[in-house]
Amino acid sequence: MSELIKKVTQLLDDKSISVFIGYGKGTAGRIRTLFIRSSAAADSLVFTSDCTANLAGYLLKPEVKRLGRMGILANDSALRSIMQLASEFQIKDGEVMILHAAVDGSFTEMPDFKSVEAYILTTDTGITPDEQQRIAQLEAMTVNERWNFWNKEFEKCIKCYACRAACPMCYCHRCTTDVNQPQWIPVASHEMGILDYHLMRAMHLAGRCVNCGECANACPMDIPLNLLTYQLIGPIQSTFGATAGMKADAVYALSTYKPDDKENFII
Amino acid sequence: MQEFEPKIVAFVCNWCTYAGADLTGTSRIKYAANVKIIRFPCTGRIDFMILMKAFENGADGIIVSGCHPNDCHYSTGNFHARRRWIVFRNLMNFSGIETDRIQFSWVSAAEGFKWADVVNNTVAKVRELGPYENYRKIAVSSLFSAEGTNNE
Amino acid sequence: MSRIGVFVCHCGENISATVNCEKVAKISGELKGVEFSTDYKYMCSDPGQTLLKEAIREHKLDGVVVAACSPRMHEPTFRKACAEAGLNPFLCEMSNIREHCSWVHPKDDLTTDKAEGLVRVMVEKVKKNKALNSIKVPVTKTALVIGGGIAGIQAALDIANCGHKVIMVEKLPSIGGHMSQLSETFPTLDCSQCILTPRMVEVAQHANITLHTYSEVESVDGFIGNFKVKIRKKSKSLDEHLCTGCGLCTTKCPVKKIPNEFERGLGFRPAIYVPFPQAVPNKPVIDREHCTYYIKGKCKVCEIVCPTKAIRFDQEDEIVEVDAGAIVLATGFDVLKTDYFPEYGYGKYKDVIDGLQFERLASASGPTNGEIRRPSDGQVPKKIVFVACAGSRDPAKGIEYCSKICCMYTAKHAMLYKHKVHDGIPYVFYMDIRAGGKNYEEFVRRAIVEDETQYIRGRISTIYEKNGKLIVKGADTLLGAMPVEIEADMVVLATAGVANQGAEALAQTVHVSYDPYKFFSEAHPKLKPVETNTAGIFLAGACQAPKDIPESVAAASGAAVKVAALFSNDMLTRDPLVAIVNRQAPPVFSSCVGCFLCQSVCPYQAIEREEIKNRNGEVIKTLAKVNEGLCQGCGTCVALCRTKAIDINGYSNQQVYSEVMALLND
Amino acid sequence: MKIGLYPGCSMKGGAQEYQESVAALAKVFDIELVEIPDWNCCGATAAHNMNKELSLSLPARILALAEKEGLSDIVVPCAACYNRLSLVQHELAADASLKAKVSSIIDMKYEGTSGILNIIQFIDKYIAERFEEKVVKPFNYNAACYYGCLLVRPHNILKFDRVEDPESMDILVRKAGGNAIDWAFKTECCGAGLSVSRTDTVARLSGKIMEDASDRKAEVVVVACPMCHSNLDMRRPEINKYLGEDIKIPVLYISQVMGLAVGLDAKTLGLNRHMTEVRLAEKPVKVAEEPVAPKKVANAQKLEA
Repeated sequence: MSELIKKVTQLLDDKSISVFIGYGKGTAGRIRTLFIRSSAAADSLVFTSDCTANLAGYLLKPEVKRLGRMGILANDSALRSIMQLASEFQIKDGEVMILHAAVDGSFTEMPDFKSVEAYILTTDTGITPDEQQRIAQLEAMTVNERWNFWNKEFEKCIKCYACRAACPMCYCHRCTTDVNQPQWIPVASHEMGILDYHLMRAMHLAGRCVNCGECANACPMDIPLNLLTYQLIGPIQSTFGATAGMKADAVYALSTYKPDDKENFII
Repeated sequence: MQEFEPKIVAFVCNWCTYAGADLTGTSRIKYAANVKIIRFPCTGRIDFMILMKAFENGADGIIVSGCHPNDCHYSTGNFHARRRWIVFRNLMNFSGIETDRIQFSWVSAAEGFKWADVVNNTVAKVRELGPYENYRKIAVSSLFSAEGTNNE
Repeated sequence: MSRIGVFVCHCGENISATVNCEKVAKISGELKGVEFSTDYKYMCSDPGQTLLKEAIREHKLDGVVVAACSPRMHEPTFRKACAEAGLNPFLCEMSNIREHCSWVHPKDDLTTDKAEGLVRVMVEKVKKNKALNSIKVPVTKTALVIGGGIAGIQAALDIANCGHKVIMVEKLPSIGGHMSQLSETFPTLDCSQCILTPRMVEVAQHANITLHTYSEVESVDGFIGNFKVKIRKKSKSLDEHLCTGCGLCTTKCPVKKIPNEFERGLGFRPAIYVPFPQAVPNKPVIDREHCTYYIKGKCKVCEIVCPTKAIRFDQEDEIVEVDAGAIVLATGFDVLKTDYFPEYGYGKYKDVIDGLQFERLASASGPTNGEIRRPSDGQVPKKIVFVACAGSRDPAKGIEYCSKICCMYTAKHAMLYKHKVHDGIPYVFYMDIRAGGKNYEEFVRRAIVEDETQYIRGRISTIYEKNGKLIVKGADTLLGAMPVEIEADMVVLATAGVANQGAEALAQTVHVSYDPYKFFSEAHPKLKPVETNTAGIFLAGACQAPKDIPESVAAASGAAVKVAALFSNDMLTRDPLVAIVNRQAPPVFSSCVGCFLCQSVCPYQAIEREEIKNRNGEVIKTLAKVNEGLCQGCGTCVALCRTKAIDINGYSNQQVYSEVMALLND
Repeated sequence: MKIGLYPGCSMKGGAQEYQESVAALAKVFDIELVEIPDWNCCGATAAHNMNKELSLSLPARILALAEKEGLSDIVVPCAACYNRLSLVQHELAADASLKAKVSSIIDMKYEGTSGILNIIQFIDKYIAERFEEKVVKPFNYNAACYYGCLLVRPHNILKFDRVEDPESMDILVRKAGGNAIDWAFKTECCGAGLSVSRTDTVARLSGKIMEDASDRKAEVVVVACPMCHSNLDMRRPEINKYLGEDIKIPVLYISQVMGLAVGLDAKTLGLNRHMTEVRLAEKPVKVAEEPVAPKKVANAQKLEA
């Protein structure tokens, strides 16, 4: 812990970064995100086993970017987000100072994307057995049962867009939901608008989602949103051999093709 | 009460399937009148959201059709489309949308007969499945704003 | 509130027989935004079109829907009519109520209903149509021809003779390509040099052709009509204007024993050399890798002997920048590396050679002055085994495809051998004889009948040397795979024709697509054989697939015509049905976030990067930008774009959305 | 390190020295070879000509036994056995129902997971990289490496070496300090099973092989197959009779060559068991250069002269 603080202090002092994105104590024993801008504030940084949030999303927020060169405490999924964002030309190599936080609480500086890529290869990028099981359960259902399941879940949705705000991949300045010529996604939070929104979101994250789970965590109504995008990870891996957030110069699975891509439903 | 007539919308590419459907016409091959065709330049242009829109506006079935692989007028549009459909079909299926109601096909400009078959088979299948009640229900209950979205 | 006109065509009986056209017209007339509707027997007829034009003027229509046949049939007709009536042609759409309705459905209400539906769809679409103007792109009437082989030469001459400027780039010191290495050509057996060299000279002397030899294309930017090309002129260490090509330097050069590439290693050249006697231009270059001066820092014999003082040791590569309106790729082919079939012992045994080497042996200007002598001891071979399909048609031994030219040149080799060595016996091991082409089969028959070539249908299992002979072991599949063993003096491998080394790199430099074999891909295998998917870039000759000389020349002339057609106008007009990236007020500028996922879906490299800069010139945002010159309007990018920042004219999001709404909400 | 060993019939009979040398070599590199318990005939050449199911079941049982022992890799020195085992594994992998059927026949669980290694693959995988440091007595002789038919064919299944002109054994011989000569009969037929029934044919076929070897100044022929060995070695009198020569070139197993190089003595390697006496003249430790491919330049000189 102390060495993290030392490191950040030093980084801020020698002006190599002007803001560091890390974790701090929030109210009611919760963990919150901290934006450390002066070495004085550095010691309020914490890193405990509860610090699981993927902070990469902040790297693209204009209000954060405005503060100057950023440093970030990145967990595994944050690293993958950064790789994916890089592949979408949102972050340049060296632009951000990456400190990787391992689960055991140790920190390593990752000077460039190469080192990040090398590290990611050593990690398990899959979804948890628990998540796999929940997906399997859903897949075992009949279409109708699934329809009802999601209907029930979506009934809870209040279209607060917290999932969108939390997702590091949802960085568009103008989301499709805000497009009104034509109005693809009904604004109202009625079944139609909600279903459209979530289908659209899932489809837009297909092949880009790094299964960090921020969307589900952010949902005030506890809708298991992550399952929608997680379910697509498998097929995309098996059919196209593509996994999101592995390389900084990856080509997006849906903007490339193989002449012999396999499917069994086109006659 | 009369038999249920499924509403089917076909999204086809201009160069192969649209031309193929023209050939069906010039060869006077009959097929069910339930299908209305909307022309796109290429299957690559067909946005997944247009399929969502079709269902929520009362389509009981959808046909998406374009050039056979390697025949795309733009050389790769249908390849990209194919990937998109592989993924979207997964998503629809997982979120409980009846993928049986969407027929994807490759129909070339020379396959007038095939087009007729594709249409007739799809109409038969969807007639079997009946009206898409699931979608209808939520569409109706959302009708008010759904109207709102029609004429922005 | 739009003022749309709906015109329902009976097409004689074709539509009205099953569709109640009057009713369709009437119902459509009641649609919101429809100002005028009528039906008529033949809309496409003169009176029909006049009716349309008058209605447009009279009712001040701002949109037209013609419900008739397929737009693939008459859309141009009616759009033209609208234009003549002063209405932007792109505000006119057609409902296909014939092919898609009246012809495929019985006469009943459903059919008429469908027709109404189809009209309604188009009415809603037209409401969202925008007036568009066709795109005009200026054309630089200069063609760049890459490759100076027979294909490049033919293309260059044809284009130049149409009165257009041509810039030819050849990477070797001389043009001529593989054809200049050939001895005689099938099926006429006329001497390759004799028919080629005049063409080479013509290129060099043609007023419209600028020749850059010993040069390579560094980069290509821009698009059809407006390519910007950088050419690297490799240093020849020579002032070409001063050099008279007397050749004194080449005779005096002390380094003499460098394997001659042109002779396929069967002869020598000095360090300062002209690749072959008939070379164009006939001026030497210094091969810096072998030149004593460049290695040891002294010698300069050539400089001393040169009567015109043309040698320039300090000369550096020069980058020439040219503008071109069209590009013709004519980079030709290469022969397959022989390590695919080690059992044939190429490289291990001196007397196992490949087809091109045999061409040199048989060539009057070759290392043996046209006498067939084997490389090992210079003896005249009494038995030669020719192995066809050495690497072709067998993925395990090279490539899957048929190299196409081997059957013919192998037959030719056998003939040439027999003509030069009368008592010699040529054997040919083959899979099938593929001699499709004018006078080709007859040619092969001659090789078999008149020149007594022993054709054996079967593959070679192994070749090995035994006391000075090459033992060729194979099987004769026509005699029940009977083992055959031939004691040959020389073996000639008809190695497969493959894409040039560096073909892939060049394809990426000029942005054309290529197949798994690294041959350049044509836009359409049947109907666009000389076009590529990149507008303004054409293919000639064997860079596309193995081709013989007649085919290469034909393709070259084809490509030349395409170029000439492109150059026939000062401006090139294109349908405006292209994609566009929206623009908005700052600070957003555009809903494009610059993720460029659209870039790799574009088959035409039409998506570029546009940098938005602030007053201080700092980049504040990078957007996608569609190059109208390149975009062909497939719309794949549109469907992929998450923020709907890209849209496409003629099939815009608004248009298709309205269509679906109209189609379903009746 | 534990590796399975399937000796097959010949190792126990005519080719004892093969097994001995393999064992000795393995020992030098502390590899424990575990003979598959209760192993049976691989079916050799007979079974698959008589009865399909039998020809599948015999090797399948062997592999099943190995799996039961938890042997992930098994070395099969006999080329014929190696061929049969590999082919069966491939065939069963391709057809689940057949696989099920066979497991029911052998009444054992068969997965087809164990790796089947021929002698060369075995040496490459477990010995090669540690080999050179252990070389004490470079085997500096001109060696003709003879692969025979079963080691490299069919290529699409075995995926081992270059089918028409293999080189893996040559590479090993070079590692052992030998000079693998370039010759033409690496994969020609030796007569194989006709060894007993048609010695005349064997004499002719093997004769051509030995003739080329001796023409090219080979001092030893190196093999990796007991069948090849018996034909080239045991049938030498017939061969010499056919050729009307007296070729004395000994025939060694690759394992013996490697063994000699790491200083194992002739007895341990069973050299004394060969029919053709193994008499290798002592030589100064200087490896003759392999004749290099003629330079194009040389060609040209001839021509221009």
